[in-house]
Amino acid sequence: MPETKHGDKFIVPIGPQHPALKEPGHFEFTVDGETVTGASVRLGFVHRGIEKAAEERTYIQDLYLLERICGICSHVHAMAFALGVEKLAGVTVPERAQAIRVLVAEMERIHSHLLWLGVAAHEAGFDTLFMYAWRDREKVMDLLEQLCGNRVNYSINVLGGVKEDVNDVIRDGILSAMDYLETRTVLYLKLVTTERTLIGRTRGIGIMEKQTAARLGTVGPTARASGLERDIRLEAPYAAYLQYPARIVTEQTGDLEARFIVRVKELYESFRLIRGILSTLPGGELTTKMPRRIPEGETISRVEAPRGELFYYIKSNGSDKPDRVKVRTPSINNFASVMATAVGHKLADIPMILSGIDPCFSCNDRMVSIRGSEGQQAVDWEELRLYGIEYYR
Amino acid sequence: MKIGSLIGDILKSFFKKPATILYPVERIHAPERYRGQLFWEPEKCSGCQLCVKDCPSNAIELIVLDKVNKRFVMRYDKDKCTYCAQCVASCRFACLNMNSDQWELASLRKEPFTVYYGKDEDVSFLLAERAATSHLHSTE
Amino acid sequence: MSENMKSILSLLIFPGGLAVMAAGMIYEYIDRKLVARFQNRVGPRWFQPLADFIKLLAKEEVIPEGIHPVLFQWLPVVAIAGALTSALYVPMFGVEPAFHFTGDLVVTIYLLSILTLCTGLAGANVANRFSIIGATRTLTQLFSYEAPFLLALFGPAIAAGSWDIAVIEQYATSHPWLMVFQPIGFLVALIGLMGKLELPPFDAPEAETEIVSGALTEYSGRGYALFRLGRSVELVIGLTLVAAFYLGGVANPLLFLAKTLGLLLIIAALQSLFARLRIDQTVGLWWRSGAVLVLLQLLVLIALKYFGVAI
Amino acid sequence: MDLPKAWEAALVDLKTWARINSPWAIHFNSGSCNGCDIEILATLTPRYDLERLGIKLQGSPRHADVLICTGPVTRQARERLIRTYEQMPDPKFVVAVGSCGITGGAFEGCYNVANGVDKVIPVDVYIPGCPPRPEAIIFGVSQLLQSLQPPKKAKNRNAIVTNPITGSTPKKGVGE
Repeated sequence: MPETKHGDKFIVPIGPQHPALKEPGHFEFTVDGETVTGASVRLGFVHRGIEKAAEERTYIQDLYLLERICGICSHVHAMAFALGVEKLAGVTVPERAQAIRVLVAEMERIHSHLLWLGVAAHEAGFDTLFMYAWRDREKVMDLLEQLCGNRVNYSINVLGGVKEDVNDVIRDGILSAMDYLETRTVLYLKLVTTERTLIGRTRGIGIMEKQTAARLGTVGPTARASGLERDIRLEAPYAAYLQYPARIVTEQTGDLEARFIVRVKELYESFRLIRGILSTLPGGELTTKMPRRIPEGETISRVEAPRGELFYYIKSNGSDKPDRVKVRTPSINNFASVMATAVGHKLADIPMILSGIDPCFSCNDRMVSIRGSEGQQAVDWEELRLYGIEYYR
Repeated sequence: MKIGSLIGDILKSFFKKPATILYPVERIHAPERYRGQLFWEPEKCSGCQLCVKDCPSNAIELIVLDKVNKRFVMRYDKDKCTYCAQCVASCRFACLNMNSDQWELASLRKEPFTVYYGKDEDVSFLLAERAATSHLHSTE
Repeated sequence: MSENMKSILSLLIFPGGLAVMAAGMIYEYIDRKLVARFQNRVGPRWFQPLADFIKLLAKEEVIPEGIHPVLFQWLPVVAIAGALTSALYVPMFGVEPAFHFTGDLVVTIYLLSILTLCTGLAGANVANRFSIIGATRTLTQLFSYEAPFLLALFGPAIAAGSWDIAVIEQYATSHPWLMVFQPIGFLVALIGLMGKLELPPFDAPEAETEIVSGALTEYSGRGYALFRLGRSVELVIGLTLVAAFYLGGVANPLLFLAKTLGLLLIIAALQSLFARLRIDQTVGLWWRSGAVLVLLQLLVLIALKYFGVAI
Repeated sequence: MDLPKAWEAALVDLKTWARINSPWAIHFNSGSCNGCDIEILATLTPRYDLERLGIKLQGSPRHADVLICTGPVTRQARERLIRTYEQMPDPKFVVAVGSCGITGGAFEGCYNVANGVDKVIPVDVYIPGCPPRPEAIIFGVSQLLQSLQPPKKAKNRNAIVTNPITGSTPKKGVGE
């Protein structure tokens, strides 16, 4: 480990390879004894240049490339892109396909929240809860695998619809798994609200007031735990959320405990939505005809990822490749809150605060802003490649 | 506030059978829809190249030996494939499918990842041709 | 057989040395297996600690820059030597301790602390900042649990009126179980043992998600193997001590097995029940509740003894 | 065979046995979508429980034998990957998980990636899939462990993995 002395400060580097982070990110915490007095972050270890690569590929290829921005919320990325492209093309996607998209999105939310519960418990040194949460998560993973054909990057979306249908066997499987998970969720809610050792690590830690949360532009469960009512599923219903409206879950305290509670309670909401969708699944086709060349135009598409608002901007120039795709992921919005709340806490709380926003580094690392050689903003592929080589070598 | 709320659960787990599947000891099957290795049937292929065009990671290549007689060979890279099944969705003649049982693909070397599909004589013809050209290149 | 020969044998083979190391590995396996079962997993195979140990011995030992190499290499040896020596004064496996003298309880407890001290020193020796924080936490935790643990073991000593482990054990065997009369002492001793071994929830000094592996982050190969083995050995010795004092003694190997494994079951369950305590919470817990309660119990004991009430 | 040689051979066998039965892993994400990462993490959880094969996820590279690496290796992560690899004590092994960790997969040709772990550090086992199922990861790791087995024992290769409950060896070959 290299000595990174800044004056007399004792700096604890966390990352890019660190057991608390399953993904690379670099943090430097200045500590005084066990208390953190300063925090800085360096992201970008996972920057792969996806947005630029999307401009070089066709819309169909982009669907799968963009799905791989994040492996945890892969479906919402593909869905947001597909919804945007379909809007540009003026195509109406069959109702059944939209309902299946929402179904998968909600199942993904369950898997993501359970995953987070496990990881957060692991950060708190509560390995048994980690094991139990992940054991129960496997139920959803099995169903997603059965329904979509893969456990993580489901690839169930195609432009103009979905690939796979829900049959009776899968429907019954999902319904019985939801019943099982609901009984487990009761236990988890009880655990995060009553278990003394866990509350000792969560209550009053990383408090973010409502105003701060609004000022820092947080989204998703992080914002909702601070009392902000932000949910794209309600504000701008997309896909089938108009037919199956979601209910918002908020907490007022804004500390880690509230974030635990919001996420666990959102599981109930997902169970309810999934049951609703399965009981009144509209019939009809799965896909509709989709042109390969998308008419000229630009659009935005917003969806609610498990971590918050996901924003896509797509610009088309009439060819079969997009002119520009811009993605803004929820984690980048929430990151400012970590740096704002970390100072003053104990070093042991830092991994907890960090995981409290459910950070997704592979989602974060997607911004690049470079001035070109003649002062222009736009940089072409080759230039960017050379810049990258020069910068890092 | 309580302490040790999980006590009931851990005791139940202790007496219950573990949730573990004994995978390498007992082989298990993936669900029917699982997307494993890609397979190609040369008989139905028309050589439209749509699958190649739509592949997000250049994992497949349709090598045309003789367009009129429909002699094609497909090169498939298991290590490049993203297992998204877009090629299967794009194919109008259903000559592609992803086998749900071929997912144990790990290997110590990279060479076995590249496979050639097609009629036996076409594949051997292509490979012989490639070997000859690579020999030419190496002697240059 | 000459007296010297006997000493060497008992030091190297039985009940010290090899036997204790083997027991340490077996107990480590049982502990891991139990925790795994509590977490609804299968858990490791029976030879796992042995395989881990041999593998670590066979691995390259990286000696980082900017350290005292002699200290780096010899601290693990001192640590395990301390742990093994303490086994000689404890009725391991239900047989008579190899040596005993008046006051060996105090010596044993300090021998048991050598491992923790060495871990702290080893962490402070390395220029890695995770190691340094780990070392600080290790030593902080040492000061927090050591006094209550010591006081908890003094309870039976006062009851028996001796500082000799063998005598206390005989007293415990011939009297009803002391955990009934000194429940606080029993609890504090058991939980203090968990603190000593840095088992969850007292694993802040080596909290993986915060400071990688704490003081031992830079150790690889032999050093790490010895530290790990030392901890397993301490697990057995600690369990034996608690069983001998509070569970009515370990008069024969069968009783020894039953009692220590019973304690291990409780420890494994406690490990999987709680979230990790922050280091400040650990210190607070020990000094605010542990130490005070044990002191109170000791005072009551001394008072009863003074007034001649039979305990 | 004279005695010292026999001893030596036995010692080597013992080392190999220990190495095969106690591979501690460290995980490095060099820019993947973290799909593989959660699948690797999932192999430790009750459903798959790699501890039954002796595999533990370690935090410090100093304690690890196997570097499980995911992702196409971005330029930023490259240095860190090399450093992590160098921090590991010998003998060490590298497992590249996921299609993008082998060739770059979907990210092949992106301006910021090195297209595969083996462009940076030597790789022992490749596990394709996007992401591979946890079972496929276990299969890949068992391939690695099999390759460590000395050749003379190659005939009972499948016996590496014994059933932790019944103690029996598999009836059917691994991956057949």
